[in-house]
Parts: sequence; C-alpha cells; structure tokens
Amino acid sequence: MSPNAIMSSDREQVLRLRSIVMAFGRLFAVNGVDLDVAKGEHLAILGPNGAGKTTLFNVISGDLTPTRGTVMIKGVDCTSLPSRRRPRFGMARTYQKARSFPGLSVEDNLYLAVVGKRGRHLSLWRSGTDRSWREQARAAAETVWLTEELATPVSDLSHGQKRQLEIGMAVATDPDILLLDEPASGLSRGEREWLIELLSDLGADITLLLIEHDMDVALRVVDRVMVMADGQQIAAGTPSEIEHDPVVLQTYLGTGASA
Amino acid sequence: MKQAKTSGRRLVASSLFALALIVAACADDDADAPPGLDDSEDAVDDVDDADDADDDVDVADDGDDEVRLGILGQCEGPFGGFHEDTVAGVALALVNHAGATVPSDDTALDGWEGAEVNGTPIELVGVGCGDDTPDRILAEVRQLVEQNDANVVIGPLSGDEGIAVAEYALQNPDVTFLSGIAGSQEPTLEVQAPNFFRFHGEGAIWNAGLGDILHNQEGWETAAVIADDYSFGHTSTAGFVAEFCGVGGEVTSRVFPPLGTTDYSSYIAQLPDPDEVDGYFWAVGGTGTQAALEAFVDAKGDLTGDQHAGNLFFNPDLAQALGPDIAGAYVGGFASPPGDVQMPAIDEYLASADETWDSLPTGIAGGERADASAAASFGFMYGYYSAGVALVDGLAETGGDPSPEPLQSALGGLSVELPYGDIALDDNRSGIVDVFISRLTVDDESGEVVQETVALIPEVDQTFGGTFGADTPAPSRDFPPCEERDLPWVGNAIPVEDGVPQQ
Amino acid sequence: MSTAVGQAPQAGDGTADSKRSVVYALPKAVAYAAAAFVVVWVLFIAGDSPAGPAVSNPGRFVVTLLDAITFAGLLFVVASGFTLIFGLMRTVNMAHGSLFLLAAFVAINVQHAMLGKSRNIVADEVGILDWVVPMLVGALVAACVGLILQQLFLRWNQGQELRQALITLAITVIMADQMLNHFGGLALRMTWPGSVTHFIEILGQRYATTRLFMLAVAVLVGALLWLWLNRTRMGLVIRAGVDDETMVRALGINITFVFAVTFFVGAFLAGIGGAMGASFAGAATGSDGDWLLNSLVVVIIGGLGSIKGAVAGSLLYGMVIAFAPAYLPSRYSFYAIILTFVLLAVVLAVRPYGLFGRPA
Amino acid sequence: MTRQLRSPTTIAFVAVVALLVVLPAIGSSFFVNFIMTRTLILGLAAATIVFLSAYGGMVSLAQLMLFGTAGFMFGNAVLEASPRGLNLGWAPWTAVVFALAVATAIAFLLGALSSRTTGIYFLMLTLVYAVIGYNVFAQVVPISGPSGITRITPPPPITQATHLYYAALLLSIGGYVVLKLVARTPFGLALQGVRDDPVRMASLGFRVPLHRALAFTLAGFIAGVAGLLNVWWNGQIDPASIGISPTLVLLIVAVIGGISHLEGAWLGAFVYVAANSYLRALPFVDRIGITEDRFNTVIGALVLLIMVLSPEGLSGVIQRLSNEGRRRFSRFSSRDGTGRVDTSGDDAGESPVVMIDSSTSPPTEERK
Repeated sequence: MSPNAIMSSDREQVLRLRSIVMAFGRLFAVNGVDLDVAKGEHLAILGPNGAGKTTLFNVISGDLTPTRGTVMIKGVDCTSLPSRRRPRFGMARTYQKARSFPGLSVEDNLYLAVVGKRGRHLSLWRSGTDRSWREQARAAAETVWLTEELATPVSDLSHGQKRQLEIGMAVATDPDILLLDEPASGLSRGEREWLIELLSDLGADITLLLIEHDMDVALRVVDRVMVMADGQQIAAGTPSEIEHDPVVLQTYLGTGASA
Repeated sequence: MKQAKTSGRRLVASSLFALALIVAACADDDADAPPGLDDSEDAVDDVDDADDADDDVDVADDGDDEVRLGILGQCEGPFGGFHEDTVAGVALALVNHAGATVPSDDTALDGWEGAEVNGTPIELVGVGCGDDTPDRILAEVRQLVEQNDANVVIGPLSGDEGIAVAEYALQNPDVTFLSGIAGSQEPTLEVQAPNFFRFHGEGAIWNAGLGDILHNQEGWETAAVIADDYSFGHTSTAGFVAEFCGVGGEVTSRVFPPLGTTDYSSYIAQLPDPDEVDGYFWAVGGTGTQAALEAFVDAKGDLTGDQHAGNLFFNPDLAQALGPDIAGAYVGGFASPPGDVQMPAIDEYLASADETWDSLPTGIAGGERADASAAASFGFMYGYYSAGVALVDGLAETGGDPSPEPLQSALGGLSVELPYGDIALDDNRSGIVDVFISRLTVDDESGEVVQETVALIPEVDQTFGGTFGADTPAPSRDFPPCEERDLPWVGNAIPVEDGVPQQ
Repeated sequence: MSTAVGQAPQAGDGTADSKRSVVYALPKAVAYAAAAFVVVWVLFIAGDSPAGPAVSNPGRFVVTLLDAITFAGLLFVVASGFTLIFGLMRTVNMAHGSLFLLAAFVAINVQHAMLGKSRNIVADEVGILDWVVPMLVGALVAACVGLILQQLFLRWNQGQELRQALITLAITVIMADQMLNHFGGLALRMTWPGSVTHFIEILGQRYATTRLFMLAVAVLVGALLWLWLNRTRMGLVIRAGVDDETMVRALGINITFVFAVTFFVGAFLAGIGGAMGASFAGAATGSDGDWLLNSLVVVIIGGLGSIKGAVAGSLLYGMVIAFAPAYLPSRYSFYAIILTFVLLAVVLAVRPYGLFGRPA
Repeated sequence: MTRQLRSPTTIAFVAVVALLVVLPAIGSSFFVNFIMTRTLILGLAAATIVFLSAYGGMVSLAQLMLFGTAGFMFGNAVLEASPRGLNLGWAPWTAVVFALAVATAIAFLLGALSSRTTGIYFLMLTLVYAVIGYNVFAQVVPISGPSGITRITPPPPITQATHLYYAALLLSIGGYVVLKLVARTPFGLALQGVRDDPVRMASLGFRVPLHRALAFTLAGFIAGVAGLLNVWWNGQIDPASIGISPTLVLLIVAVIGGISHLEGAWLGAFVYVAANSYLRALPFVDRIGITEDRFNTVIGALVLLIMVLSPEGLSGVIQRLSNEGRRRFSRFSSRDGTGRVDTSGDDAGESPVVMIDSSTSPPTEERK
C-alpha cells in the first residue's frame, strides 16, 4: 500500500515521513513507516500497545531522532531538529501521561505554552506583549473549560482537568499541526463528549494527528486512519473502511474493541 | 483565602524570627553589661578602622582588674585530637605559677580555679574551637573577644590560623595575644602586630641546625626536598634550605605534592635517585609521611636512614608506622625536644603535669587516655604552657595590671624561664629559641623507633641572619633561593649525649 | 505502549546531515583531538616534563602506566560499591567515604590487635591472614553500619534521591566527628602482608609488588562482583532492577530484601576499599572526604550505576592522577590536580551522563 | 496588587526589615556585627542554593565556590602590597565590578557545562566543582596559594562594622526581592517549567539547558555579591574558606531553613550562626554531650532530623504549625494558592518537596 495511494487529496503537505526506523538497541519500535499528511487533515493512528504509535509521535515531535528515515515538516527536513525548534513550525503536542508543570498555576502553564512559541523566553521584564500573551493563555483556558481554575496549582487539579490542561497547552500555541497522544484516556463520559466537540470544532486549517484507544472518539473526529502493529503500518483508510478491514479487526479490534 | 493562608504563615514565621532576634539581642546585652560594653564596641569599630587604634588607649584603662582569658584550641580537623592539650597547657602553667587548681583530674576542658597573680584573678572566659582554617579561628577569636569580652587570648594552634589571628590582633590593640603553637613566619615577621607575642619557634626555626649538621658533619653536598604544598611545608623547607645552602650545600630539586595526594608515586619519581643525591629532606605530614616514604621505597629502593632527614613529621608518635629502616634519619626540632632530654626542670615540669591530672585524652596518643606528662612533653601542649607562663610572668612584671599597655610592654621585654629552655623575644615579638635536633634510632629494649636528641642549637631567631624579613616574600615553592649566607648559630651547636647537653 | 520516551542519546549519533549533528560533533571532535594530543605529547614531546617523552624514557612511561592501572584498581573497588548502590536504588550514598574510613580504622585496629603492637610494624611480621582478616572485619563492620543506615534512614524514602543524598550527607558529618573522637586525628596505617612485599625490575625501574597485589585484589573483587551479578539469581534481579525497577516489582520479587543486600554489598566494597586504602595510603581524619570525592569523579566520568563505567572511570582518573605530575612541563606540574577538572569537562561535554551512563 | 501592600505578609516583611534596621541601636555590637552580619551574608549565599533548588530543581554545592571566587578576585584586584596574590592595586569599586564579573563568568561556564544534567547528577557535579575550585586556589599561587589573601578592607563608604551590617542588610533585601521577582518573569516561570518537566518545556519550544545555565549564572552573581560582603567582613580569604566542609555548611544552612523557601535561607543562617555562638554557652548542655568539640555531631544530627521529619526545614515546620493553627480556628480547608513555592508546605505531608519532586517527576530527560 503506497502512501501516495491513500493521500486523500492534493492539498498542501504539512508532514511527510519516509521510511522511519526507530531502534532501541535490538528493539525496533518503529520499523519503516511512511506517512503523508495534508493540511487540515485529521488523522488517527490506531494500534495495540507496543505498536510504536507514541514512538512515532516522538519522532515527529523531535523528542526522538529516528535511527533512519526522514521527517519533513512543511517541506523542510526536520529529521534531527530538536523538539524545541518544532513549535516554530506550528507544531504542538500532548503526551500520553499528562505532562504539565505541577508547580505552576493553570494560567502559568498555559502562558508558558504561549511564550514557548513566541520567543523572549529569557525576558526579565513583563512587556506590553506579555499582557496579550496572558490574554491568549486565558482564552485557551476558556477553550478547555478551565477558567475557574486559572489560579489553581496544577498539582491540585483532578485527572480530567489535567488532560484538559494538556490539550489547552497544545491549543494555546495556536498550532497548525496538533499531535494528541491519547487525549481521552482517563476522561469521564461527559468529558469525552466535550473532547469530541472540541476536536470537531478545530479550524479547517489545523492538521490533527491523534493516537487514541477509544475508537468512538477517534472515529468520530478524524477523516483518515492509520493502523500500526509491531512498528509498521498494517492498514490505512477512512474510518468506515477501517472498521471493516479484516486485518484490523483481527489484530486490533478483535482484542481491544471494547476500549 | 490563599492570601490569608500564605501571609498568615509568613506572619508567624516573621514573628518568631523577630522574637528570636529580640531575645538573642537582649540576652547578649546582659552579657555585655558595663564595663565590657564600651570595650567591645570600640574593639569592633576598630575592625574596620585600624588607623584609629591609638584613640582607645584611655578607654582601656578604666577598669580591667582581672584577666579574662580566652583560649583558641582546635577540636576539629587534622589536629582536632589535640584540643584537650591546648587547654591543659595553659591550665598547667597557671597551676604551676599562679596558684590555680583544676576541678577535674581526668579532663582539662573544665579549666581551672583560683588563678591569681599579684591579686589579679585569671578567669577562663571561653575556649575557641578551631578546625585548622583561618575563617573558623577568626570567628572563634571574635567570639572570645567581642562576645565573651576576653582581654587576653592564648592561641591558635596552627600556622595559617596564626596569620589570621595576628591580623585580628593588629585591629584590636586592646587585647593581648599570645600565640599557642602556630608555626608560620608571617604573624610576627610580616604582620607585626604590637600586641601579638610568640613564645615559641616556627616551621623554619625548628629546622635550624639540620643543614649545618648534614652538610658539615654528615658530608651531604646535595639534597632533594619533598614537602607538602602548603604554608607549613613551605616554611619547613625554607628553614632547611636557608641553612643547608647557607653553609655551602646544594638543594638540587624541590618537589611539592599537593595536600590530599593519595598516590605519591608520580611525585617520588620526580626526586633524583639515591645515587644522584646525598640525601633527602622530608616535610610531608598526615597520612603523607608514611605514604610518601613507602612510595619512595617502592620506586627508589630501601630506606637507608643516614640518607634522610625530616621535619617534625618524622616524629614516631605522629607517624606511628615509621618502620625501623628509617632509623638513622635526622629530625628537625619542635617546641619541645624528644623524651630523652633530661634536666631537673623538665622532670619537675612533667611531674607537675602528672600531679595535676590522672590522665588526659591526648592527641599524641591518638585521642586515647594517657598520662598527662605524655601530653605535656609534646610541643602542642608545651607551646600553650609557654604562653601561659609568659602571661603569668608578664602580669607579675606589671604588678598584676592586665591593662594592655603595661602588660604588652612587660611581655615584650620578658625572658621566660621554661623547662625546655628560656625564651626571649626578638624585635618582632617572636621567640628566640633553642632547637633540639634528634635522630631516629631503634630502641634496644622495645625494638621501636624512637627519637634520640643529638644536638641543641642555641638562640635561633626567625630572620635566619637576614634571609627572612618583612620585605622578603613569604616562604614558597622557590623561596628562599639556594645561596650561601651567614647564619649566626652555625658552629654553635651543642652536642647532646644521652639526653644531656654537653656544656 | 511507548517503548521508551527519551532513550539514551546514542540513538542520534547515526544522523550526520544536519546542523544539530554539527553542534554536537564539535565537542566530540575537540575531545578526540585533545585525547590524540595528549597521547602524542606523552609519547613524543613532553618537553621539560619531569619524565620526558615516553620514547626516550620507556621505563618511566611503563611504570607510570602501571601506577595508573594499579591505583585505578583501588579506585574501582571503592567506586564500584558506590555505583552499585546507585544503579539499583538510585540512592547516592554520600556516606560512602565515611564507610571507607570507618572500615580503614577498624581494620587498622584489628591488625594492631592481631600483631600485638601498633607501631614500627614491618611487612615481614605480617602474615597474609594478618591482612585479610582485618580487611574482612573492617569491611563487615562497614557493611553492617551501611545496612543499619539503609534500614533506618533510607528504606522508607526510596525514590527521593535528593532527600536521601542529604540524609547521607548529614550522616557523614556525624560519622566524621565521631570517628575523630574515637580514633583520634593522627594518621594511621595498615601494613601489607610480607609475602607480597617484594620488588621487581621493569625496564630498569624498581617496582613494588604490593601495588600489583592491590591490583590483583581489585581484579578479584571485580570478578566476584561480575559473577554475582551475572551468574546468580539475585544478580539477575539486580541487573533487571537497574534497567527497570517497575518490572522487578511486577515480577513479585522481594525488592526490599534485594535492596538491603545490595546496600550491604556496596558498603562492604567501600570497606574492602578502606582496608586497601589504609594499606596503600594510610587513613586519617579527612580521608573520608577525599575518597567520597574520588568515587564521585569516577562515577561521573564512567556513568552512574554502571559497573563498566566504574572500570572506565577508574582507569581514566587513575591515568590523569599518574600521568599529569610526570608529563606536565615542570613549571606547571603543580597544577596537575586541576587536570582532573579538564578530564571531567571533556567527558561531560561529550556525554553528559558519563561514558556508560544513562539519563536518570 | 494594591491589596497586597496592606496584606499581613507585607506587614510582617516590613516589620522584620524595620527591626533589622533599628537593630544596631538596641543590640550589642557583637550581636549586630558578628551574628547578624554573618547571618545576612550566609543567608544571601544560601538563598542562591534555595533559588536554584526551588525554582530550577538543581541543588548546587558550587555556590560557596563562586562566593569565594568573588572574594579572591576582589582581594587580588584591590590590594597593592599583599604578600600573596596578583596585587593589581585597582580602585575598590573597579575591583568589585571585576570580582563580580569573574564570578558570574565562571558561573556561566560551569552552568553551561552542567546544564544537561539534573537532580542528583547536578549535586555531585557541583560538589566536584567545589573541590576543584578549592584546588585551583590552593595550587595556583599567583592568585592565592595556600595561605590565602589577607588584610582585605571594604571599599570607601563602608568604613565601620555597622556600615557593613547595613550593606549586608540592603543586599540581602535586594537579593531576596530580585529572586522573588525573577520567579514571576517569563524567564522565572520558564525555569520553574524546566524544573517540573524539562521534556515538556523542550517540546513547547524552550531551550532547557540555556535556562538552567542562566539561572546558575544569576545565582552565581548573587553568590558573588555575598562573597564580597564576606571578605569585607572577614578581612581575609584562603582556600580552606571554600573547602569541602564550609561547602557543606552552606548547604546545611539552606537545609535547616528549608530548601524550598527563600526566606528559609536567612532563617537557617540565623539558626546556624546563633547555635554556633550561643549553644555551647547554655548551662548544662555539656551534660548531654553538646560541647564545642562535638558541635559537628549536633549539627549533623539536626540536619538528619530535619531531613527525616520534615524535608521542608524550619520554614516548613513553621508553615505546618501555622496551617495547623489555622485549621483549628477556621473551617476553611480547601486547597488553593498559586505558586508552588507558596503552597508546597501545605502538602508537605503528602507529597515530597519541590527538590525531591524534581528528581522523581519527569521520568525522562529531554533530548539534547
């Protein structure tokens, strides 16, 4: 299955992976993945535990440098560009296990997300733009329903609130490419509805990559699915195609359909 | 709500802090009640205002009718085991010469009672606890003087501490300082505080006589030096080099391993081989004494005693592992000579120590309990003893007046009678002392290595015939240079046989 | 599911074609260049140094190399205990130097008691047992004290690395003070057994077999350690624990017991090192700090938690200690000790977690 | 903001400062010029440890070395005829600038070198820095040598001991305020982010090592300021002044006060200095084994006790007591507050302190 074959359209390419291999010693977590994602596309990456989904995310976000292969973001070869340089390409991500800053308040967390992309990291003064960044942070808080908790230290948030914040921090950067690693895990039913609503409402320009175990969430918000197992792509297509793909049903849905 | 909580916490913290401040400040005020207050404030102002020193003379006269003595000991660091010795030295001096008694017969740290000279009592106001560093001893001396209101301080114990205390003395002319046993040159040669007196020798002085004997008697033409790379190592080396070269010998190499060296082999390798040089002078202390000697044996060949000489670190008590192979080596002097020197005054002194205490935990016995005379015969306690005797003599001279001016002028002119030889001061108030040179020999009975005194070098002063002075650099890796010079005591060495000076 | 987030940096070494690689290739290139320069300097140039270039004075070079390796043996024994404890439990035992010194003092006193005298001991009087027994007794005391410390102060706060480090630092302060009180401030020494005290000729240079004996003991200790870690069930658990603590827990192994044993062994190794160090260089107040520092330097260079790293770190550090005073120009040989810093800086610039270390 | 001006916090702060300002009039000269001046100097230096630990997650043992470096450099620059040192004979304030510049530059260099390590590695590495610093000053004779540099006096306007006290007070307040304010700037917030999760910070676009290096540099600069005060106060500095045991003392001061509270640094310094000076003078303490020659055992035991019972140190204890008191008198028990530093004591019982968090929370280190 050539990657080009599954390209949904000839829209602008924002992400292009070519033969990505990520080896840890003798273990090949990702083993030869090709992927093209067009602007505005919403893609879910599915697969059982250990399939290499998060590792692939880490390669895309720059947390890992692939052993082999290339990563192009918006036409630029970013293969070994460190993760801190990637927000400038409009890339933002969340982590599977919420990674926010427990020692800081919700507002400060969101504020850091805003500042991270803008530079002036070392500023010892609060300039005029600083105020607008604060407003941006508060706006992001509103998006993820955390306005009430602005002053609360993150360590005091509930698990669900931490996930909300995690997404808020990604959204706060006003990203073009959003990588969400299992955003729905640990959320209550109501919170999942909220998440689906939020993701569905994302602007048409925003490219979304989603790792999700919850098929319900995943298939409702994306327009294309890639299924991984043992570090390789085993299937790709639209949500409905995937739902009926025999290989997928056997390797993944067969065991984890209830997830 | 958050505001209230955090601020409340800080409020409590601040209040507690403030309370502590007030309590401490007031408690201190009481302790500082007149007449001490005036004194101590002036003393402190002088810390930064040394030039005004003279202004204070009149203030100082107003009411000192007792000696408030502070002792600077050393209870931590490499000489931490000798803490008891320092207080014991002073206490014994007061027992022997000022009618004091000691409250405890198994520790010296309890001080003494009833010391008095011409009706002036001598009270112990505090014992400072040094750790061989100048910073610490400065804190301790400031506490003794500024908090405990000491007007006389005896101490400190080690060289770099001595420099710091002498500098402090310079800024506090109303307090009289008697060095304990600090073996650096600078306190008297360089700093020259008029109120700092040293009734003992120092690192260079203690090695006087070695060069003369080794060159003129043992026939060494060339020598190599290995010494610790810090001030005492440098000073010991300076004393040896000044004399050995002064009488015509040549020091062909000087190696200075840093303090804390564990493996001496690379430094030993820098020394010339035994067939390339007539002998070696060692001034490596602590664990280094034996480690360096062993590295020498490993690389250069077995020790032959007559090819070696060392400073006071070659003391078999300090370096208990010195093996019998080293027998024959010459050893520089210290404040007190080895135990074989016998004179009535010495016997009397040691006996008085044993009468005063049943036993003391002393550094020379590795912190174990030992007869008080064992501590008394060693230089650390003896140095403090000398200072104590000098203080008593000085007070006797002034008729008991402990005020700075008369006491300090009396001390400057003293010649103190001491068991191991009388000590007078030079113009810089540093002791002119007799130095005992000894050799290591194997004791026939016990088979142990012991020191046997071989010569007494009379009246050594710290200038070494002008080699060292206020204008010369401090002893260092390459100072003094190796050149001939006249030393006043060369040729005057008095042989000592069986512990008795032959004169 | 995530196989590993943020694995060891070596993964990135393969990619060459980007700015980033250039940035990190630079320190590496500088490090290699520096190493090459040092080798060339020692072999051929070494102008005005006490030893002279190796080609013109090969005996001296070989002896210096042997000095480096034999001293590295001692460094390894001390540092391996430190790194073992860290590797399994992530506990930085700042009291390692204190355990070293305690064992040294105990061993010296036992030897004195066995020989019935405390001074002027010559090697010929010392049988092999008069050395081995004190060493084992000293090491056992250190191991027991270590175990007590671990059970009392470290067991219940496992995982709080800095808190544990500070606790052990406080213990260091207390132990140093108490040892000064009990053993005095004078330098003491243990004597090598007479049967190993000989001298041999190496390229015209005299060399002491005691140093080779020390190396032999170190190799023996290293071999036993290796066997324990690789050939026993507990060793397997420990190695698994070093790699992944949660996995060991999941296997249902009694990790508390494994921790206790490991701490015991680590402290025991400090004690063996203490007895060897007391024979090699003597022991006194302050040796504890020196040896803690030696252990730290070794493991920072080699990588915390890695036995291989301890070997490499000991060798490199031993080399610097032996070669710097001999091969620096005479005028600068006083600054030999500072070269330790250069070594550290070079290693850290290339590998922030040491040669064989992994990020925490 | 304006409300804060009248808050009990500010009032308490002002009260303490006011007390310290009038202290020379009511306290004895020893208390002011020895105990309190030393407290302020040590406190300022220890505050840099607390700053790095609380906001940066780095426990540094190199602060005393930087403190000493500034002192050595000042002595080298200002003296003309000292037996040791460079004897540059510069104007005092030029020497001040020089000393601070050198200390800051060295801090930046060392900070950069260790910026990719954290937690326990950082602690060990900075301990090695400290010892190497000691060796440099002990071995490199032109800048110091073993006996150090003596007879250093403060620059002109500071001519009396009380001037020095006020200088120390002023700089302590300044240092405290600066460090507090820095924590609220973008840089300071980013630093706290780095403390909490360096990997996340990197993926947000921050240069993690640079933040660490610059925080270390700032702390080095302030430690340098404290170091200058120290040589003015002490009159001399030598390699042993920055040896391993005073290095540990500074850490102990920070630990006693509480390593995650800036105020704790001064509190710890006061307790340490006062204990050192007054404890042995108390009646009967020698009966229970507290004599001056076993003082280290007492201090060690104190630190051990603090680390075992409450890693938050004295400020943590005080905070707990005050929280406890509040709970008794009010029904409010909800958890709130903003800054980590402000609230960490609140959950001291349940979760480890900041410094410990830093080593346990991020499971992985960021990519370079």
